[in-house]
Amino acid sequence: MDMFWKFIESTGFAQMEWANVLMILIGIFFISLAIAKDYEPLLLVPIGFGMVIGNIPYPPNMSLSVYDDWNGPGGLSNSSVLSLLYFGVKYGLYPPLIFLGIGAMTDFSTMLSNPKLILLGGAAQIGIFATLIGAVFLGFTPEQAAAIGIIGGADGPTAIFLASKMAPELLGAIAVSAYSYMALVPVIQPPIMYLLTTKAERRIRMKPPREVPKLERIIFPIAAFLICTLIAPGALTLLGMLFLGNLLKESTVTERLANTARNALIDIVTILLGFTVGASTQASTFLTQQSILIFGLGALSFIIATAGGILFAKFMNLFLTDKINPLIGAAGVSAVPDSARVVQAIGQKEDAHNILLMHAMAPNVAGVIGSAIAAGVLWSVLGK
Amino acid sequence: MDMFWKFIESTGFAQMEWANVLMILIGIFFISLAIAKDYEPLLLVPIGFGMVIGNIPYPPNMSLSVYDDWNGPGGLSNSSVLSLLYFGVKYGLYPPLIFLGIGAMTDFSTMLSNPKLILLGGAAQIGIFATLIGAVFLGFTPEQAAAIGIIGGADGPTAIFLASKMAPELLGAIAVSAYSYMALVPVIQPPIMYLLTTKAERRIRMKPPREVPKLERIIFPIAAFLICTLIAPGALTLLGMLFLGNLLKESTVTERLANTARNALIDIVTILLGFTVGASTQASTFLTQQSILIFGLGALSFIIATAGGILFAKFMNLFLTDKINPLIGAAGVSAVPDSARVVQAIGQKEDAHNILLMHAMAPNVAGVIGSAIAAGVLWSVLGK
Amino acid sequence: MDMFWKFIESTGFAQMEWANVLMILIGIFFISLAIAKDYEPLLLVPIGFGMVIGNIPYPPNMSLSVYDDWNGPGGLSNSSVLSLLYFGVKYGLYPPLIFLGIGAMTDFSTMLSNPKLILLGGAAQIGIFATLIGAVFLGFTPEQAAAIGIIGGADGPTAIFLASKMAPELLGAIAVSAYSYMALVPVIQPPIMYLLTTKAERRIRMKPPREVPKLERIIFPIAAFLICTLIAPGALTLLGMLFLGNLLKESTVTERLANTARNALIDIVTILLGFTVGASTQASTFLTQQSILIFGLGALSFIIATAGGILFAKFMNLFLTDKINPLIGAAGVSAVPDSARVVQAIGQKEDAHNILLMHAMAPNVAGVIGSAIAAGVLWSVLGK
Amino acid sequence: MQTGIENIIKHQVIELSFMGILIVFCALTLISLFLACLPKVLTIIEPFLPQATHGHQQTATSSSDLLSPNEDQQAIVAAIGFTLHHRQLNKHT
Amino acid sequence: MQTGIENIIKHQVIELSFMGILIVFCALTLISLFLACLPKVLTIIEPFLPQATHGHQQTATSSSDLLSPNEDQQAIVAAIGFTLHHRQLNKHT
Amino acid sequence: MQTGIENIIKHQVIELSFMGILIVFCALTLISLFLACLPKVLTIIEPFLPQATHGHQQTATSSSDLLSPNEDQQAIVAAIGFTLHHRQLNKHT
Ligand code: NA
Ligand code: NA
Ligand code: NA
Repeated sequence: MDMFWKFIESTGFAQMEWANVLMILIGIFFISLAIAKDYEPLLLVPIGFGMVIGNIPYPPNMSLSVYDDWNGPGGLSNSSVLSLLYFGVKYGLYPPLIFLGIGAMTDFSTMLSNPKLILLGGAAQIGIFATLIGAVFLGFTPEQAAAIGIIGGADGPTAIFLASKMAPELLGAIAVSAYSYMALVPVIQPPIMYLLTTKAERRIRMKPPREVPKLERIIFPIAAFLICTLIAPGALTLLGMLFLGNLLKESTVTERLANTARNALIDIVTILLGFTVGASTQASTFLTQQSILIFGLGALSFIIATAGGILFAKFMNLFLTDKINPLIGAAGVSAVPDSARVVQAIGQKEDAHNILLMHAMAPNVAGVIGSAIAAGVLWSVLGK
Repeated sequence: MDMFWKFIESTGFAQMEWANVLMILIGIFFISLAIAKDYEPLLLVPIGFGMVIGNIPYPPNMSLSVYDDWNGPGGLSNSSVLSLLYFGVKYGLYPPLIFLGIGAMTDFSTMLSNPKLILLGGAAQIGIFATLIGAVFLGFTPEQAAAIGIIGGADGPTAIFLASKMAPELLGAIAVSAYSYMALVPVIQPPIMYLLTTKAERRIRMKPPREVPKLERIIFPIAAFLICTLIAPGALTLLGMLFLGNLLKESTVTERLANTARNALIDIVTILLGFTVGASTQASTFLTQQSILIFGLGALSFIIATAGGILFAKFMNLFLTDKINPLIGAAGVSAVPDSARVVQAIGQKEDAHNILLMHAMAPNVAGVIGSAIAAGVLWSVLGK
Repeated sequence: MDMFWKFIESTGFAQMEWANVLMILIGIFFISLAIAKDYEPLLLVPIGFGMVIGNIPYPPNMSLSVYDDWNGPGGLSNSSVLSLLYFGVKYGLYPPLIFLGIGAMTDFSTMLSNPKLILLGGAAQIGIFATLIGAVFLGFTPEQAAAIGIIGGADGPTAIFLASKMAPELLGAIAVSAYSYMALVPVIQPPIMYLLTTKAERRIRMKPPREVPKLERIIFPIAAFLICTLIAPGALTLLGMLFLGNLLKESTVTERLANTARNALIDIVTILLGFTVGASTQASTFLTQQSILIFGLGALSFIIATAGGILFAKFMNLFLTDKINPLIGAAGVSAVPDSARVVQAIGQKEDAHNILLMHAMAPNVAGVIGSAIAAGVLWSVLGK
Repeated sequence: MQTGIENIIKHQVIELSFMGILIVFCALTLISLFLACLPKVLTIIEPFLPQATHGHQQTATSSSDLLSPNEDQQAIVAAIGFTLHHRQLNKHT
Repeated sequence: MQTGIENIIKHQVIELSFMGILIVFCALTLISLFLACLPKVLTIIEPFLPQATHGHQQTATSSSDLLSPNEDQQAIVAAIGFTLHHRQLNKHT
Repeated sequence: MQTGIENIIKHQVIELSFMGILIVFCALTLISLFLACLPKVLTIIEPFLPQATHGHQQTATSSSDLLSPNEDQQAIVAAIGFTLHHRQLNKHT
């Protein structure tokens, strides 16, 4: 009967705390949101299920969570499978692999066709730095603040990569916050877009982009990589992979590699990353005051970034004869391609025949590059 | 000429022992069985070829086998490629990844359509516990006995996972035994099925399963995961991956992830697992009296499990108005989907128009869950 | 302003050296060659881009290169992503996985149909051993010389595998040299082929190969593996994977595994291997006198190998009634399938209706086996 | 060396086995009951559930490139559809 | 515990942020300028560039086995093409 | 620093190379001989070999889900077949 009681004590029912129940419900909510609303399902489903997994209580003598790793007693042979899979998050291995796949699926040609739109992808990064200041104001260390600010970059892999290097203790909260707001882009951005633009501005039509020759598309990833990393070497890993992926795609002679990078490889890494990041949100480490602050700062970051992009577009219009539709500035936050779709949807409400999607893709992908550079700068200045 | 003799001494011919020859022949026999009889070829071919690889003798100063790892002299730089690939077996990494793929390819809807059949998947687990008692009787430690008993669960990944945690020294024998009997399901089960059922019972027809709505299929993996792991937290890793895979499949918004999980990912892991498990059967560590006992106990385990499923189905029939065809109880051992096919084949011999396959799939997949729970319980009670 | 200057000092522009510029240009040249001339693009594009990545200067306090690994201060948490991906090169993990995929895509049936052509794949290995002697003559240690000699085997994975075991300090130069010459096969081989053959010889037509039954194709990988590794156990890892892949292909019951091995798996590993090997060519470690010698010896190795194959074919013709077209001896170097294509092209120049491709594939794939055996012998005799 | 019955008693494996099979059954029975109730519960709840909206079906990792295979497939399906339709027509005329 | 303004001053985060956004803009502006010039430069250089030759399009890792999918696709495209062509013909006759 | 001939003699690399190429040839010759004999041996043995049975072709990792692509392909092939057949018919009529 001893054995029976020992087992009963080991069950989850016996050890469950309300905080775990709350986290499990949040996980289920994420899954529901992904399925019902189709908000970033490729990440919210694994993250949500990971949150459920990570909050099942288990007896202290077992190794089951992402934190029961080889640094604990027993070394490797006592480390959990989840901790081994979490290796790729903890040491920043998964984000560059995802960027490889994203590079292999991203078509930069609308950006190449109208290079001035790239600046919009820079303006939206103001959200990162404003949030950084805010986070330091609230008492976070500069390293933590940098990792929190990058949420406004609206690129999950970049946020996870920087957090793993600068503030591993906040990684779970930052990752979940980043992906939550990326999923909520269709909810967060429209009010700001209406607030900062006039009806006339939203109806501006832009010239269709020109056809970009193959040679330009091949030269771009190499040249852009050199420019970015000579200025900000800290962006080398993320941008190296992003532009390698893009070169594999555009060179056409390595099509089979690009194809695997944007299918099997990115899918495998996405599952493992999403699910282990979710599983890292154990209530005991996740439900803290810091996490709540991070969520607040994350929202702020997204709002400032969106506003920054739109206002900069209006600023550029002061000097341009071919006006930019300022809505596409909002796509500079990245959250590819959701925010570009939001731009398209709002633009079409004003003028059903105005196709903004392809124009919005330019700042959208430029925003990915911009955030990676910002992460590189922050890492090289603040990193040990 | 020194060098020449040194080389001659290093060749396999010079160091070959009869035990190695025997193991190589067994490996070739496995491959032949897989190809000629189509018995579990996805595992028997890699395992069989792995047995051949693992039994080629090599000079002691070289690092070639799965056992020449980073714990030996020379550390990482002296560890063999095979030992690096064996990492995923040794630390239980491959089985959950295979379960992820299995979850993404398994259709639980016949089980959802007739939930009482789930109990048949529980009854078959009696084979695990009976064998556990038998193994302790024969002198194995309780930890070893638990790992041996799980052979009767008829799920290779579960057996390897538990063996890696509880009795790593027996892993090779347990894995080979588990997959051998899973391959031999069409040979082992029919006599027991005829012995324990009457002709009338074998002719019982069952109502066609109802169509299961999408929402039920989405809720199932989450709810089943919570129920199982709150009761048996030790099953968290295997069932977490199984149900994550199934959620990716059923949510439909993550179809591309499910697709990669059940194709590229499971294939890669299956090759690496099969081949390194095979290569771990070096004659010197494999051809022991213990291995022979394990094979005997494994057979016993399968027989008891099959009988348990059938007899429990007959027991349930005492209380049911819509009778169950007791043959489908045999599918409760899992060995998905081979044992369900055996049920179908035998059912059709008695009544050519009786389609039992879909009914048999219910206890079949329930057996996978049942074995994982059993493994979880054994791990949490007996694990250090 | 301190911070600003600190950042400026950290930029690549500030730290760039001419040697880095040179390496970046070489990388871009490799990419151009791959795209414009279609020379081994699957490797030259990732290697070329890796060379660009590996030569971006970065401040010493950051961990970015493949050499900033867990052996440095800070351990794992201070190791770069590139160093983690380079693990598979450093410990010889990637080459066998590539061989698995190559095995799963190689059709050995022309070789099975005309077994005497296998000897041509042996004769071409003379390039390996001649170069080994040359390298020792030039002052390399025997271990280094062996790794350099294997460049003449014209199999990238074999060269990287042996270099990682015998001369890790030369790995970058050897890998880049091997792939460069493999890419340049259509430039290097033709002059030698014209020099050593008469017009009449180049016009020799060979009997069409017979259809090889399935059973022979299944037995071949197992038998060939046993013969090779019982003689040279050091070839176990490479040939084990090559023949496992081929068995998965030929058994037909494991088609889905073969398919994944020759697509998703080999593509993922090819990207990671190519790109990290490229990134290991930092100017400071790569631009040495040794590297120049290695390139010279590599060229020598290819030339001798090509000549060896052709001359041995002419030697065999002395005893044969059905003459061999000596051009196909050149395909014995492997560099699959480029050198076989060169044979076909040159043969067709002399006689537009002479189809040599399928005959050339026999020594071509035999050359892969031959080089792996040579590597095994060198490793077992010279390895510690 | 002590084998047999002694070992079984000493390690309490009978109790363990009994408990084990009990827990397995307990969990599977709970799942079984849950699934038996689920359809009824859903029928009651369903009217209150939000409808799935699929306004923006693409996500970060599914750019336009990924669409091409689908478009190909649609083209194929279209061709097949037409072929079959054509066959039908031919039968009737 | 010191929060707020003091922290911001102590850690120089205003300067950091200003520098950060400046560098981001600097890099993106350079890319933008480069891309703006690229087409003109290429027009001048292009006549001097070698033409891409595709003499041996297959590489070590793409044996004949890998060709079959493409061939399949070509067959499919051919079938579709024929189907569509046929439909056109029918319309005109 | 001793280079050249001395090194070669000291490290016995001539012997090593000779042995190396010998072993490579030895292994390849054995494979060659084995393959040369194989067809004859198989002709003798074949009558005694069991026939391959493919009673249950699916395995644990190939559920019904995996079948759909194949079915798609079959449908495509059927459509192509029909199209081509149709074309033939048209030619003859
Ligand atoms: Na961004
Ligand atoms: Na089972
Ligand atoms: Na070779």
